Amino acid sequence: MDALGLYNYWIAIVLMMTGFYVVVSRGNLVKKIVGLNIFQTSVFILYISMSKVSGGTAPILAEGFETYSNPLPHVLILTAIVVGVATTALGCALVVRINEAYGTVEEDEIQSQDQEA
Amino acid sequence: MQRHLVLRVTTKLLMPFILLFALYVQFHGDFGPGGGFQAGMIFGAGFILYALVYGIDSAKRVAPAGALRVLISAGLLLYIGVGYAGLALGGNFLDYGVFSAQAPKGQHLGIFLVELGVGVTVAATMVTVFFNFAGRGRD
Amino acid sequence: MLLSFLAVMAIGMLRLRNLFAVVMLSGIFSLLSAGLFVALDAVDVAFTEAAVGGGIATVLMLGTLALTTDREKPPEGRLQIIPLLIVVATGALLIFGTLDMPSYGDPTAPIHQHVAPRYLADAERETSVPNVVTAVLASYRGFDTMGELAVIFTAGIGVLLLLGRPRKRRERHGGGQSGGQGE
Amino acid sequence: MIAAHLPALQIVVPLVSAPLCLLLRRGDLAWALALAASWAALGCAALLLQQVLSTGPISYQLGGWAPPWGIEYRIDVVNGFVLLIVAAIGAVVLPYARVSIAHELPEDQHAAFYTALMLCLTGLLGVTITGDAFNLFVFLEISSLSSYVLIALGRDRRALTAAFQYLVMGTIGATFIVIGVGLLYMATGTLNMLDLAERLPPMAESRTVLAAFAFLTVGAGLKLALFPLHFWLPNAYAYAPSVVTAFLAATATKVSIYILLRFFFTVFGTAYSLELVTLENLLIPLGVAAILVCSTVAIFQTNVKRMLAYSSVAQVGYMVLGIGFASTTGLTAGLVHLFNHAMTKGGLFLALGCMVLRLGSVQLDSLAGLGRRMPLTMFAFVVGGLSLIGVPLTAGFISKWVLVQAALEQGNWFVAGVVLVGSLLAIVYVWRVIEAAYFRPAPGGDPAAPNAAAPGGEIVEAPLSMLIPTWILIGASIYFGIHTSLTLGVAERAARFLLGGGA
Repeated sequence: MDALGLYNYWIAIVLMMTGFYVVVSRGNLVKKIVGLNIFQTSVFILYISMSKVSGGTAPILAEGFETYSNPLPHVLILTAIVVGVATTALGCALVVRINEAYGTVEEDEIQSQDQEA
Repeated sequence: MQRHLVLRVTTKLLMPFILLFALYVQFHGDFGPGGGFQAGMIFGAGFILYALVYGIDSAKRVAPAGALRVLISAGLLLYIGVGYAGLALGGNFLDYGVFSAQAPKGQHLGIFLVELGVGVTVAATMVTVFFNFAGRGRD
Repeated sequence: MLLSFLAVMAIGMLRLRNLFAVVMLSGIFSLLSAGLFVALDAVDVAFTEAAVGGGIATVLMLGTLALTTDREKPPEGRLQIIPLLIVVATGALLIFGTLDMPSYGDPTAPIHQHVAPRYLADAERETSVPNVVTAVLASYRGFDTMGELAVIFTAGIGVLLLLGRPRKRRERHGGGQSGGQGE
Repeated sequence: MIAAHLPALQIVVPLVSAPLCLLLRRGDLAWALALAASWAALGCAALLLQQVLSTGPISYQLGGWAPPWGIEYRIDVVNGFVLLIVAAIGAVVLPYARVSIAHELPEDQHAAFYTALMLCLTGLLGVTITGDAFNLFVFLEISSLSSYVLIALGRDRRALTAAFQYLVMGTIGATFIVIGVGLLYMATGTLNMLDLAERLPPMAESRTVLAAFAFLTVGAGLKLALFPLHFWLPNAYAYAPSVVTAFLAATATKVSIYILLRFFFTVFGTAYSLELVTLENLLIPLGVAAILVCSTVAIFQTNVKRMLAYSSVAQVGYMVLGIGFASTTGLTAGLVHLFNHAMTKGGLFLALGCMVLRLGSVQLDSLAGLGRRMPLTMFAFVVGGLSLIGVPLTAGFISKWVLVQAALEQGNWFVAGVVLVGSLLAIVYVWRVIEAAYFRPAPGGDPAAPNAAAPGGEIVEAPLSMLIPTWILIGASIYFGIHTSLTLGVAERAARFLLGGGA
């Protein structure tokens, strides 16, 4: 259990947290969606890192290969990517509608407009 | 972009290859990387390219909103239908083994069908989403 | 190496205020991670990530920018402490969690022992499909994929419901305030 | 043959109705189909619960693959009970939806609306029924995405921002759940819940498992609006279309609580959750804070929908308290409250929907004199309010009574006191509505009413198609306050099942 063996996971976690930070700290709605994307993509990297087997190859069975990487995380992440893009599409649609209704995509300006109303 | 001759011609040349590639990815997913989802994405992207170059209106003539609505549902229905077929033939839901006397063959058929369903819905959804965004232009 | 690039991208996206550049960077981020997935033997995932992250998601976000604005308002000067604390705490918890993980690439890890070997051993015989990822996706875990398709379907319906109508009839709130860019 | 496949049909019948609704295009046809599907789902749920009660847990292998390789549906007393709640609410809300939606949404959106509603129902049922940790995430996302859409359809523009906020919070929550599931998978190599439960105890010391536990708790906490994570909920409930509010308030948070229960007691096991992590030290303070803070905030709301939304967060606090006690009585209280609150809050929001139909708003001021103009609706609200407070002979009383018992069992007088204070606070906010409706004169002509739905200022009772569903739920919250054998009996069995090793 050497530190080097975990390096991959750690980078993925740092990326994840960068995305997460963008989501929670930025008031611009588009940037929030970008942040969510980074966050989710980094989670995918974490999953795929788990699936790697040293010396393995892609899990498409063929003559001459003995070790394959674990296919299950790949399957899960395929599903998760699709869910992610679906969320992005909906989020973008909402941003467009918010911009039409408020004329801005900044969270604080929206809030101040709501308080006036 | 409707007036750029180079773009128009290149797009026209590329279109068959993009669509062919999409079909290849769709049906070759059993043996190499790929499958319904990726194929649907490529198909959708190819169509979006067409719409960007030739204009939304002519793209909408190729794929009217009503047809897209039907296609979106049809893909999902195909998938669920395959599931029900498994039920009807005496297996569990989504059990493809019962489609053929030899289970592996049935499995292969089932996988082929559901991937097709995935491809149709994904492509149609992508195009619908794009049309809806593009339809709310600044004008 | 790729991972370091990814980190640079992520920081860049955090700092930049030109949203157009941010979206472009996020597209590159996706493509790079697709490259990473190839290196990690996940070809199907890489293919999808490239098509989704580099393609559709970027197009969608550019479309959104075209309909809204591509400048982010400069944030107020103060450092946002609470979000930072939350994020650092979450990250620390995750790192703490990794301490008991098996090393990267270790073939004896439990993840490679229990469920997965059967797929690799039997998938071709049981489904006559040599791409194990496809076999698991469409057959062993076919129900997940049906759910996934339903998610995409939901997104399609959602966009249809949210953007499918001409915008005029949408102005319900006094009408006047929604001056937007577009009008 | 059908009986053997009930678990699959439970999900697939509502699911298949969704694309069909879209294809039908006509709002009324789509509504009829959705109605039929939701009643079929209720039938499935009732049969399943009956089967579970008489013969024990049911396992169904999707695709015919044995778990842990394939996905398994596993129904026991606990999720059988939750399934019944969700399906019942769906079946009651749909008849109501037709008039309400016709009033609140433009004609050409109706078919797509019912599609989204059926997807949401499917997602919630799917989360409840599944025995696979990743499948849970997929169906959770179906229900979440469709509920973002449904909320955004509200008439106020604030519905859009509320939906966006919910989308961000919900996605973070779901991603946390994915991280948690991933960590568990990394530690054990399996995704099946029962299989996980078998493989986790030997690794109780593992830091990976502990991190997974934390992520799953926070992720589910975000979804169920656990006290400090509830900020998305009041706006989302306040601005969504009436039917959507009633449906989500009665089901979505309940299903999230079920997720929490399932992970705490089945996957990690009682020993781990309570002895190693000492969860009660976290849950009880959060529950208490939720009850006190949110009930107080509710008092100061002028929008009745928002008021009830805050009250929902407080009610979640009661359920969390029940889980926190981790005794049979405590869990029974939590589960019974889950059921009773679904009926009561569902009924209350439906009553509000009737008012929206006639008044166009549910600001406290616009309710003045409503007791005389819409007597049946208003009386339904009063009865629901009594159940919310926990007056004897209502369902609310039963759950609070059991909860107090659970507190006293452990000698925790403080919590018992908090439950009482919560009821007192509920009296205050319910009274504010009653006072406005019965003791203030009806405004003549009322130019302030922002809606022209009642021309000439004449406000009449809501149509029967909306009143009957409202009264079914309100009636249920009285019925189950008197006849407790069904709810208490099943909840107690479920509680014992959860604590008895979980498997």
